[in-house]
Amino acid sequence: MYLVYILMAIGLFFAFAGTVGVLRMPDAYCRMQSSTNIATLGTLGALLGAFLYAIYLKNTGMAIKILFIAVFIIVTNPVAGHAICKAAYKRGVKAEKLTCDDYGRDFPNE
Amino acid sequence: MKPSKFNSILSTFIFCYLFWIIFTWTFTSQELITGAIVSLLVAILTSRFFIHEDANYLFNPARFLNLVLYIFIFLMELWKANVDVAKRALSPSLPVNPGIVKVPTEVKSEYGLSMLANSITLTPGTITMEITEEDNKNYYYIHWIDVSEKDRTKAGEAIKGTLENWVRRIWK
Amino acid sequence: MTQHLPILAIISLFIGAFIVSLIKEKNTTLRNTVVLIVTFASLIFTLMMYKPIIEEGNVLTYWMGNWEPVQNWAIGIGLEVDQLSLFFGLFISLSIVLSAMYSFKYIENETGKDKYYVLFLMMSASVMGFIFTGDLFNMYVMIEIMTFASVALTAFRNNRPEAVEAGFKYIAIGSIGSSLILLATVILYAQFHTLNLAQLAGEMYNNYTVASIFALALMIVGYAVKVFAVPTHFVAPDAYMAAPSSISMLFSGIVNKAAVYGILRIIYVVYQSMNLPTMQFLLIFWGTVTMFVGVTMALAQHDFKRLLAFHSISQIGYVITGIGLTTALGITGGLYHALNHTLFKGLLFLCAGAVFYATGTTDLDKLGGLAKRMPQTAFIFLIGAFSISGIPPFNGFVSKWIIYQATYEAGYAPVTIVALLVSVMTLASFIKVAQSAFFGQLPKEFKNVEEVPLSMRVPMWIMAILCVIGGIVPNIVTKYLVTPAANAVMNASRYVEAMMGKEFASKFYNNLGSAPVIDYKLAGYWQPISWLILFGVLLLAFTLVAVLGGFNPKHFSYADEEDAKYDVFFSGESSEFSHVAGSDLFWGLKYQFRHYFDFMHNIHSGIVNDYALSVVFTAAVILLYVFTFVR
Amino acid sequence: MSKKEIKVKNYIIKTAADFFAPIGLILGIYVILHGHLSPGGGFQGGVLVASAAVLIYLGYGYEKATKTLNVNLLKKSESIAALMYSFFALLGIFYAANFCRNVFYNVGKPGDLFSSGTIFLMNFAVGYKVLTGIGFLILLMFGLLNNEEA
Amino acid sequence: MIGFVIVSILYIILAIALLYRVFKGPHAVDRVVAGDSVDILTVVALVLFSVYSGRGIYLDIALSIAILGIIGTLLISKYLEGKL
Amino acid sequence: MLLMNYITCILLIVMGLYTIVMKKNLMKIVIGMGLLDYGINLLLISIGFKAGGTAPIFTIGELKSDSFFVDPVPQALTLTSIVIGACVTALALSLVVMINKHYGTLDTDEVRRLKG
Repeated sequence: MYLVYILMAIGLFFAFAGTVGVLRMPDAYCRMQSSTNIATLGTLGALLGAFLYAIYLKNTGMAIKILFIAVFIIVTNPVAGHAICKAAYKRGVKAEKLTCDDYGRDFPNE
Repeated sequence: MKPSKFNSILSTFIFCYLFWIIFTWTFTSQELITGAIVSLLVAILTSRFFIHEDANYLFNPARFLNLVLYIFIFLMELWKANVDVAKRALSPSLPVNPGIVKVPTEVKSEYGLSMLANSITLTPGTITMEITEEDNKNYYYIHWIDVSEKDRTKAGEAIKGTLENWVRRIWK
Repeated sequence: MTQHLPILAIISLFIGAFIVSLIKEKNTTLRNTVVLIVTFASLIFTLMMYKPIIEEGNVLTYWMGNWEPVQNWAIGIGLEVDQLSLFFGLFISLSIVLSAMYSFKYIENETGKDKYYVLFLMMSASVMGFIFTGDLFNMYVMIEIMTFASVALTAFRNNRPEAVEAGFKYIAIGSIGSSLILLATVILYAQFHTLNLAQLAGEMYNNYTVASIFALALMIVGYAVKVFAVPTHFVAPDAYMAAPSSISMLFSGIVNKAAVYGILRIIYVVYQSMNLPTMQFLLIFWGTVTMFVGVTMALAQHDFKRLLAFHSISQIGYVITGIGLTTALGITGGLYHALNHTLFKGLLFLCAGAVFYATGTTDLDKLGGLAKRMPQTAFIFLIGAFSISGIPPFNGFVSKWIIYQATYEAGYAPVTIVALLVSVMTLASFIKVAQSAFFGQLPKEFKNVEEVPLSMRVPMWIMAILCVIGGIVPNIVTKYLVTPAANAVMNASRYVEAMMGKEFASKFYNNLGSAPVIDYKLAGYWQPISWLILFGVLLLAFTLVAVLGGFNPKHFSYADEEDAKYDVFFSGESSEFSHVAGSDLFWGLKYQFRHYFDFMHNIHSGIVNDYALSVVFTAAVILLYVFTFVR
Repeated sequence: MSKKEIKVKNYIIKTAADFFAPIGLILGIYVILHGHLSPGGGFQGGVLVASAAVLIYLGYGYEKATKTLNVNLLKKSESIAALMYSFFALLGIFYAANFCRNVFYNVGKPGDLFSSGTIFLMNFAVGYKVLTGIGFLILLMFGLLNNEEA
Repeated sequence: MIGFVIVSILYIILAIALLYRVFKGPHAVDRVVAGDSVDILTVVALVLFSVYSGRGIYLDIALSIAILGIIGTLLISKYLEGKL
Repeated sequence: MLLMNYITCILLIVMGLYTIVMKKNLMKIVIGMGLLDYGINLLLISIGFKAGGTAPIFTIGELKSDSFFVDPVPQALTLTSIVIGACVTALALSLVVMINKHYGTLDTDEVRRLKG
């Protein structure tokens, strides 16, 4: 039982950190980095907590579904992140003080 | 190697049927039979998309085991990276040092490439922007929140860690 | 079998729509056959309901899926057909058949014929569903499908920019209207937890709350948008003008009528013990403004179909005035005028379509002299024009006369005067159309136009004959069609009783009285037979004079020939083309009232925001009015 | 400008489309068929299935998507589905009851897949109609966009 | 098990905080990123609420959002890329 | 809590009407139509709500003896209304595309060939 609470607390913490990151980070790319933070541990924690609780209730169907929701979120989110990042770059969104920019060197924006 | 039609449909069918069972989660005969019919239809429709090279990749037990192990290792990596980024986001001075680096990789197959790319994207702090091919070698372009190494190979090791080897064990 | 008739009348059209979309576009014969069969089936199903409903006076209720009311609580969707519904249903299904027949040739050269028929049948089916349903939300759904199909049909000739523009304006304004109706439905559901019209009427009887009055106002504005009453009418001329003529006919014939039906149901059945005099004043005022603005705008138009569209608005003004009177005579007049309007306005739109089919334009400035090349169309057009402007032996006169008398009797003498004036102006504008499209000189480029094909003339002739019949034997028409419908309007308790059972309806005692069978000997000096005799005598005299006086039709010939000096309306030059164009005929009148016309032109700005603003403004005014005067 | 030839590979979105197309289809059909037992029903499931078409479009582009999904066939089957719905509704009249009557309603016990008579079939018809209709709409709109560019 | 409700409400509060970025975001990309995160947080809140109320049917909805949330983001990013 | 819903609905409806009346871009007018729809849909859903009620779907084993449903009718109505709204939006958008093709602009002040 305590494990469930701990997991949920972890999830909340990371979701909170991610939210703060999205709100605070200087440019769009760094915000994306932070948003993956939300998507991974922020959700995983809470979903695993719910999963354990569902097992504790002996509700197997529910537990399996929760697990697969977690899997789907984890699998879909990077695809979206990748697509949006690429789109941002193609769109010419300004990035703050890039240390190095291999991509811009190889694919100059016309 | 071109996958044979029957094998690809069969593996897609099993994949679909698994999901049907998960969605319904009631084991009456009606549900199971309907699910079989539906999965067969879906398998015939989508097998040409779903199967890329090898029709029975996951039926190889070693690969399957690797996949399961990979999940745990990946979770470890995830934990580390998450803590790191959370620290950065919450610290008052926002210590970021972003950049886009080009990283070579050894993975060849489509599923493997995108799996590794997704794993990289999922670990906070890095996002794959593009996969390209130069001289029969694949490269990732990765946006990295804290560029500590500008050299390609070293940066690649810092980012990919041990993940690449695991991915290569699952896919080609 | 009898109980299934309403649903069959609706579903046959829907099934026809789905079958038509399966047929290949090139297969014209099969598609036309299916359309004809389906529309005829719907007409026959509707006609079969005539005997049990109008003649025997039953009210037919039908519960979808046998979900009948439990403990006086309607839980299912019900269809209910009483005399009023059937009255509307009859002429609507008739005009659907005629329009379908007309479209076969008319639409021949367009692309996307299959889509045309699918949308056509969808629109017809939704109108039939709207008329026969007994459920508030179903009414919303049907009117929304109707708007949807109408918009798609308006934009049917999508290679013309005007059509697409009109379609967009129509959908923007129409969706505001439907949203208002939906909002009112929601509020009523929240109040009374039912959607059935009959049960709503019972629950609401003498039990009005602020919210239900709010809903009434929203509902009236919503249907007014659909009926194109004046401050919300801006989109109507655009839509009527851009749509194919067979569809314009349906717009004025059935879409408008469906909205009129909605207003009737809401005011007389659902809110039947509403504080009637104030609602009466609102509707009469609104109708009068509508008819006046419509006709004056029509005087200034120089496009055939746009002019007809403004006339349509004006005639709907008569209908609204009639049904707003709440007296038996007024409702009879309003309903009769609705029927007549469907006939003669459909006829006129079909004539416009015939002109378009033959010449490729409807601009009155370019047309002229078509009577020589298209004599039948010209003749039919004259019948329609006489009907709409209330010339005696035609049906328009009868219904207008009833409305004049009803308004005068109810103490609204100024309305009577305005209505008469509007009638005169209608005649004036149709003189303009007749003069510039069918008489005068024939332009050279239309020298080779030919009469439209038979399948287009047949519907026109049918409607023309019905117009004449409606004018010659009004007694029969009123007795067997209009009066039962008016009776059904006046006695809402029968509607409730048939739907919810006697026990539930026992709350109702206020039968407003039954509509009288109108005897035209008492009601004014309208004697159809004597007028007919007069007409015949005049015709005989004209023929005699023509024959004895050596009248030679060969004098009428083309402008570029030698003996063309009698051709021209008032000038003798044979060499020039001196046709009086449509926009010039009333320039003196227009100059005198130029401030008014300038104002009206500025209001019809063509900007969709302004149109939407006028709808919102109307809603605000009506809300204010209803809250001030209706308790 | 780079000297070496660099091939861009859109593997990520493509593989995602490959991976999720069967899952989306299965989920959609599950929602359609369990319309009487769980939230959802014909419309929602139909939309879910149609989203698989979007995924294929995203992964492979318009050409491949139209090659896989025959637009004309979609259009036809939409009308067929509507006819199916009308037929199931008319079954009520054939069984001497009213329109839309659920005629086989007492088959099976509650909770089973085939326990609701015609509602199941009607759900299926609606789902079929919606998935073909929305799929058709989506392809039509993307086709419009592609033509705009060309 | 009231803790689940509290946690799901906290998640919703985080989602509402993210709406600030959706509204303000200097570029469309920021809005999309924040919207995506809102999507995911909503799924989590839905799952937690479902577990709390013990009804599996809410999970179906969460499942659909989880699978379909990607499509909107992908479409918008394709549009921004100019390749739609 | 429910009052919040009603306020939001009215806000959405007013925003929708404002957008239709004031914005000079055809796309924004379509968005305004959508807003109007959503406001009404939200209202429709809210009126069926009962405090403590659960979703009106009967599943075996998940319901306790004291659980009760919210009103299912508004939910069905909302679904219908959403479907209709989606169709209207699709049609309006296609018309906007056509207008853009013919007129080359989306400004309502330019799209006024029919007037008077």
